[in-house]
Amino acid sequence: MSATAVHSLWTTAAGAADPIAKIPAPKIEYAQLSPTLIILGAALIGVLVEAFVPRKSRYYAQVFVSAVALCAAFAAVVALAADGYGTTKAHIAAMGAIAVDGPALFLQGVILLSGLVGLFTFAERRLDPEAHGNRVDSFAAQGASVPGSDSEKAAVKAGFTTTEVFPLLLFAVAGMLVFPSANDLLTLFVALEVFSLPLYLLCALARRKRLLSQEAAVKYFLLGAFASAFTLFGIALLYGYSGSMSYATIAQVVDGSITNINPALADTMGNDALLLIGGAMIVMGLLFKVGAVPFHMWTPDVYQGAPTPVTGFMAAATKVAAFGALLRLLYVVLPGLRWDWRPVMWGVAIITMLGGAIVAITQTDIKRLLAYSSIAHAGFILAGVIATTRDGVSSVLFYLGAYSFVTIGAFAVVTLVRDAGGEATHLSKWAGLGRRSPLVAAVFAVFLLSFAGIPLTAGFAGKFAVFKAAAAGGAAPLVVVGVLSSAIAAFFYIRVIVLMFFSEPRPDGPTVAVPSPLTMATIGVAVAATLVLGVAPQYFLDLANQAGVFVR
Amino acid sequence: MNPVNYLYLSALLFTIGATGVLIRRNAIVVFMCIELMLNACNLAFVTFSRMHGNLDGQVIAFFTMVVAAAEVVVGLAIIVSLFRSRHSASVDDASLMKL
Amino acid sequence: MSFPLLTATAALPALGAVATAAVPAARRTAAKWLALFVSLATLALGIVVLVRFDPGGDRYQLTESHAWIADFGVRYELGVDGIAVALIALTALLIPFIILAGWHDADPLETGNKRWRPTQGFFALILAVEAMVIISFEATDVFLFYIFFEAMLIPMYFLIGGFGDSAHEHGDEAAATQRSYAAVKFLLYNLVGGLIMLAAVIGLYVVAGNFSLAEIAQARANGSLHMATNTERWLFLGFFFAFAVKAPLWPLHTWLPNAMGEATAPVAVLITAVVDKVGTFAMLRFCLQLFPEASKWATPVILVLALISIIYGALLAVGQRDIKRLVAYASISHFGFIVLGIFAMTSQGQSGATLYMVNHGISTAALMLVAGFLISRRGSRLIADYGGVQKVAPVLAGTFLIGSLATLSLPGLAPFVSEFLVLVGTFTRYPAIGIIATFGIVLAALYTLVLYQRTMTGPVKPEVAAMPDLRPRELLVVAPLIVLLIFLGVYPKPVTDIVNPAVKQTMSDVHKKDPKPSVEAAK
Amino acid sequence: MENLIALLVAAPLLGAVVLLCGGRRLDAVGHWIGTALSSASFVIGVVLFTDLLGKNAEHRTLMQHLWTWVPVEGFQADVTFRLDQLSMTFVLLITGVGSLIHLYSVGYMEHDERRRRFFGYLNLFLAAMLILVLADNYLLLYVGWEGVGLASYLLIGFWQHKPSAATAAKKAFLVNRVGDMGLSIAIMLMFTTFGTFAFGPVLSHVGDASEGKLTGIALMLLLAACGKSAQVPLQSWLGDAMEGPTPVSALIHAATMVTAGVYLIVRSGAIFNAAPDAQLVVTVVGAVTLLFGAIVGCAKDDIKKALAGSTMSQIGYMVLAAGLGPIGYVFAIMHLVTHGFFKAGLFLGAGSVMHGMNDEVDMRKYGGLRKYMPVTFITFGLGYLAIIGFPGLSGFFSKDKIIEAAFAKGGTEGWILGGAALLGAAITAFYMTRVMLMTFFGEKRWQPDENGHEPHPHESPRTMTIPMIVLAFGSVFAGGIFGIGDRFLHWLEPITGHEEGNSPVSALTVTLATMVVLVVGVGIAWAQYGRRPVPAVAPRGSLLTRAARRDLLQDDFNHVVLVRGGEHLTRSLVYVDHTLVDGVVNGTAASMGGLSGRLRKLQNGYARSYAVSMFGGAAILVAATLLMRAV
Repeated sequence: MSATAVHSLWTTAAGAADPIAKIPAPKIEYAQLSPTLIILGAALIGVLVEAFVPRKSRYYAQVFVSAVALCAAFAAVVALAADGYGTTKAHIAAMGAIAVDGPALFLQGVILLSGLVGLFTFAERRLDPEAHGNRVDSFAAQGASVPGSDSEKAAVKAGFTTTEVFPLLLFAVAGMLVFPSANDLLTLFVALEVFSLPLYLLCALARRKRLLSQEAAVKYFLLGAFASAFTLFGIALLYGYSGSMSYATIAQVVDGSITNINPALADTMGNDALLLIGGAMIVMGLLFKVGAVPFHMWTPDVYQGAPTPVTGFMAAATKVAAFGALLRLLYVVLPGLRWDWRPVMWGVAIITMLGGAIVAITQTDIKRLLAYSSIAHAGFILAGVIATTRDGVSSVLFYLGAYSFVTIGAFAVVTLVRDAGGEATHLSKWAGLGRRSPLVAAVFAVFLLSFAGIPLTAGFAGKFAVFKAAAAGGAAPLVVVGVLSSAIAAFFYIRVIVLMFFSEPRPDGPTVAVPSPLTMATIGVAVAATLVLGVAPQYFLDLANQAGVFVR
Repeated sequence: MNPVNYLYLSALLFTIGATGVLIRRNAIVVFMCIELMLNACNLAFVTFSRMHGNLDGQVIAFFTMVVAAAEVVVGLAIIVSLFRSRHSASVDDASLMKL
Repeated sequence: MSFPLLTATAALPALGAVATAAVPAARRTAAKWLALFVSLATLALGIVVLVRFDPGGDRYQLTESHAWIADFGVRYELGVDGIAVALIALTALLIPFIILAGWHDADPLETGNKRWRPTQGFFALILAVEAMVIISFEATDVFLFYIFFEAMLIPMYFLIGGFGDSAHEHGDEAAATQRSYAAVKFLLYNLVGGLIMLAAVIGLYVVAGNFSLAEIAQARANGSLHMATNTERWLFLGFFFAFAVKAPLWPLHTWLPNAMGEATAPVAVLITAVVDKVGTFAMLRFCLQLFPEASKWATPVILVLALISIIYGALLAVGQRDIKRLVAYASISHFGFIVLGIFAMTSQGQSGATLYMVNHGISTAALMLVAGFLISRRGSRLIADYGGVQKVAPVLAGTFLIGSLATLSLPGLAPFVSEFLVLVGTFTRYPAIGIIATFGIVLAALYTLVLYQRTMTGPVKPEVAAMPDLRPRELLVVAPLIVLLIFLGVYPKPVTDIVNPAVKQTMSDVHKKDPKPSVEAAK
Repeated sequence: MENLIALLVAAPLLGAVVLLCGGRRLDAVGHWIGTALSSASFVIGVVLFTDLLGKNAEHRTLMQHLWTWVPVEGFQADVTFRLDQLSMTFVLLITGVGSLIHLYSVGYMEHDERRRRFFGYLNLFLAAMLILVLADNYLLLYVGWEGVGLASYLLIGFWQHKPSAATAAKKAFLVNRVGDMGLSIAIMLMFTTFGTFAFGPVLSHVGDASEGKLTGIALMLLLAACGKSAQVPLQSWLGDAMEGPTPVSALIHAATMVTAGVYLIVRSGAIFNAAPDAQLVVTVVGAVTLLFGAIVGCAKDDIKKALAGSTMSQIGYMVLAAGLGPIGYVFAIMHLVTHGFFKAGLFLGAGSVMHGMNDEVDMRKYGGLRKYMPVTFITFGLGYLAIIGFPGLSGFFSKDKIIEAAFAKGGTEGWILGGAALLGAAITAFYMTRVMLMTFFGEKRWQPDENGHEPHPHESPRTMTIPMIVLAFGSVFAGGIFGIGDRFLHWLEPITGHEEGNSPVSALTVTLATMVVLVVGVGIAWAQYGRRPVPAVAPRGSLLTRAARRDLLQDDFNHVVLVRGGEHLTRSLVYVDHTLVDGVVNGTAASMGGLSGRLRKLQNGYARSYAVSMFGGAAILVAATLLMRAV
């Protein structure tokens, strides 16, 4: 058979009267892709800035460029949404590569906002004491210099700062913008790498505790590459199954609306094994990114080792992007496969909720604690994903929005609590913080309560939305498990509060640095979001509702 | 000959790569194993494209190579800096953060 | 639209809390006065509610309804029936006394730290709790109720954990750990209860599609909303569990002794006299109205649990060495009576239970606050550390005795009426349970009188020899409560008149009629 | 007229409030306020009494509705007072004797700095007692019932600094509570049976109710009566109650409160009449108690405790009579009233003796006191003659009637009960003579106490002797006034009803028999305590004596079974609560922690093991997905 197959291939090629005519010029709707394009452009400008702007003024130039770009991109997103691309005009752009629809725009908006507030924490330069009269941020003076070496000292003395982090941030954001809106598997994969690689680098660039930082980077990189290899193989298998990359086509093949199967290809085309294995592997890659058990193990280490601003940004934005992609994959590509992947996802969601909550109980490092809590939250969100209803989508969107703000805010607070060795992340050092600086402690308590899902906070609204969707989607047991695990989770959030308010301050306890308006803004926004989304979430729920439909 | 065999080969390569990642200590080697997995994917892509008789698969192969190259850039940078500060490229040595 | 009275009643203390918290560190006395003033203003509003409420009128009055979270089917719906009115009045009434009693409980020793403002925090938190309790009495939207039912845990938690008896000695680590253990226990217990209720609330939404108490109850009544038997039972259990933790009902009670033992007396009163009432209130309003069939299905078990609470709580009270823990266990016993009255499903039982909530609030407040004054003088909670106080501080002892007598529900004092109503109400339907419950009376006499004898009578212990008698402020706290106890004891009609119609409604919700006497002798 | 009834209660209540809230500034006049208000109440009582006498028998019931107390769906409790012949009798007894004892206390408590409070409590007691006897429904009666309990608690424990007093007070209240439990259950039963618990409807509808229910109600009422009137098995508190000041013993634990049980039974006569089994139990309780009390009375050397035993026994007579039904009701009440006089008189006498003897209560340390305190001697003596039923004096009329009625019950029961009553009469004669002899006759036996000053007995002040004299008159003539011409019978009959039993033996025989046993009792006592000198320290005595000294081991029983057992129970429960109920919760938390500790070991820091978990996860994911399709 192979001979015929080969022949047929040649004939198709030969039969082409005019090969050029077979390749139509791609049609790109630049306007609709503007958010991504803006960010990418800005990133490139950032690179140029690194090349040409004198060192002293790079920082300001970079911050300016990035801030403007992010705002502009956000404006673009809003404009598109206002123009109805989220609802009525939703369609596939860029030759089927990118979907411009509600979920995409909503998540892009969230990502851009968290990118913006993340940028603020990146740009913070008041927390660390001045080194040789130079304000320093939380990134290594020179990534290349060996920790503790003379070259590093020299770099610090010279007042070097790694202003490359800003372009890196922008590249990551750009990748994240594409990720949830990718409408074919290739775009998905490229976007995945585009936002992963900068994050790997950012992880390695901590100013203090550089060994940890580098270790985190290595672990994140190796495991991330490992995971993306799986994803890629999954993509290959799906391609093999459907002979196409585009979500739409694959979906059609899955639900059998395309049946023109060349008998010659019977053993690949429409072979469910390929479909199932491929789907599973892609999903696994995404679950890795959202940090679901058992693909979560990188999370605590990376969250702990990475520079805290990066951790905050990563924890918020990565989850958003990855869940966006997961939603689109499950709702657009594999809806026909619902009955296969739902039970599996059930399992994942349950162990993720319980695992994250239980392991967090005995954590002693605040960053690791938040890492595990983020795992548990991934589980809650998965419960919403499983609903496979429009409600499910919108509830997940809402949850992601709420969660990202709270997370960034929490990590921003973590950057403030410092002692001689930089950030004092060990819990024992947080004892009695509430008596030292009630305001900071109170703010952090608000975030913790929101994580714990106490009413009148964003966390509660989100949790309620997700569980509601899940229950309505017939996943009542999941809700019960979720409720129980959030009870467990409550325990360690409370533990931190007890520590901050009811324990005696330690004499060698940390001090709370007074940040610049940047970080203040970040925290302020986060608190505001937490409370507003908790008390009057209706507007945002409506937004998420309108955004709840995927374009096919 | 039957192109499906190439699929088997790619699967085999992929598994070898994965196993390598699991058992090898040296970060560089681990990373090369990952590259091996990516190449296995490439093989699969090409094979499928051949079987489906469309070019997508082959195009993707190129993308993959580019991505792999990018990964090399980033990965080596990180690994090298790790090596320089620890004088060892063993992934097992880099285990300060645990529990 | 008319003036939103109910909102105002809840909003006033909330704003007051914010304002109090904002008072600068130096002006802590100002904070106290502000808090007291706000609480009195709230009391005034509460009285207005009491007056504006027409017992003969509709079931829910002074209603307010605004859209809130349409997406969750949640509306901001307030309304009060007789039971709610009574409890709102009780809350608004008790808070000023609590504040007055806790006047010095939160004075910091280290005044150096300008950021640390425990006093402001203490009174702000109390007001916050008041606001949340009041609104959860007013809420006729299940979700709205749930939100505040849960949220009130947080300020309570800080009150318990932050201001123990030994709030003054910052050095005392042991006490601090004890306290935070109690606080965490309180929070986790109630949080677990609340979260399980959350699951049930979500379930209710899935079944009913909205949260409006009136709508759901009506839909259930006219059959337009049908619940599968099992669904109803599961939902009922979800709700009841939370309320049983809050109430607290055996065997979910163990958080109460810790919490009341460690918290300052005023906070302890806040817990048992105000916050816990939300639990029993919610049983009446939500369990019975939303799930009448399931309630009847669960009645036998619940009655047995209540019975156990009564006897068990009383026996443990006898066994306590710590005054406040003793009162806590006494309260557990009393909550047993309340639950008994609610689920006996007779008019007498439910009127009695409601009356009991009010009376228990007042009597426990009287007893616990005096106990607090006593403890603050000697600095110990152990019964054994006292003796012969009656000789040195007769007024204190006298008020303490009256509090004790109220606790053992002596006729002529308020609790007697309610307790007897509960007993009669239970007896008419379940004679055996009624009779066993009566043993609670004897045990109550035992633990209260033993407490009084050990602390107040006998030869004067040297440590208490110099103990001052009640100060004017303290007398100002206790005297009105005692007057109220006596007044409601001889003339409870004002309360019963408000409560009865609501009870009638509830009885009709669960389709229950009082058993008829075998001989029709009543005129 | 009926509007005066509330004043009966209001006057002493006002007194209580004023005296207890008045503070030290009233210390000077407090006792006079108290006495005045109780006397006022007495005067009102007399006015009402004359008014009742003016009406003819069937119109002698006055009602006063004050307010609706507990209005609840299907449950109506009013604050309504009912004044009829029965309650009138009690009102006069209570306020009359009460006022006298107020007067007496003015002198007796002279040296106590808390005298004002004492009078406050006394007034409180009067108010409560009056509510008890005036109530028109059982719930209101319950209020008075526990009110007197409270007053008795406060007064027994009046000298709180004495642990024994405090304990006795607590004991009294607790034992009474057990009785009160009976009363409340009885009320509940009434409510379920009749739908109400007001005297009128309940007692008039007794006929329609099943006998079983009525028996239940009756027995519960009896339980209540046992508690309040110190009848077996709830009698143990009365002896200890003597810890209270003597006037209290006289008023509360002799004349009025302890007889409330009898009132309850007689008031509920209709119910008991319809429940013969219950009646039998009542008579048995009465008979047993009258012997029990009498025996205990014989062994006590503490004069007050001896009198307490006698009180117990005399109330036993009343309960016995009340148990006999219409045959005995009237005589029960009559004996109650006469007993009120002479027993109060005796206690006041005892008080006066103690007053003169530095509060010495041990009769073995008295002796020959007649020379030192003649008035006390004479009044006490008259009381003594009255109680042993010396012909012509009060006790003679009332007790004799009861014994007759007991025989009149007929059948073997009649013989047994009558016999018991006779035997009781004999023992009464014995122990009262013993008291008399040990106290007033023989040689003086008192020594200087440890710190050397010897008591020098003296007659008590006027305020104390006057009441004693008045009561002595009562104990001499009351019986005659009531008994001769059956005046009392005709007065009460409309309420209690009356029927002549058919006695197997004639009234005369009974009287003679009574005389005989009386003489025997007195004789034995004289032989033992009159002829030879009384040892100053108690001899070991026979087994029975020793048992009797310990209240026939009743307390020991209570102690072992109830107190010890209770302590063990509570202790074990505390343990259970801590380890089991709480342990489960803490255990769950702990196990969670443990689990967490074990799980986090998986996070071992090695990137490769993370990769393993991912690989395994992927494998499981794939396998599971395929499996889902397979099944």
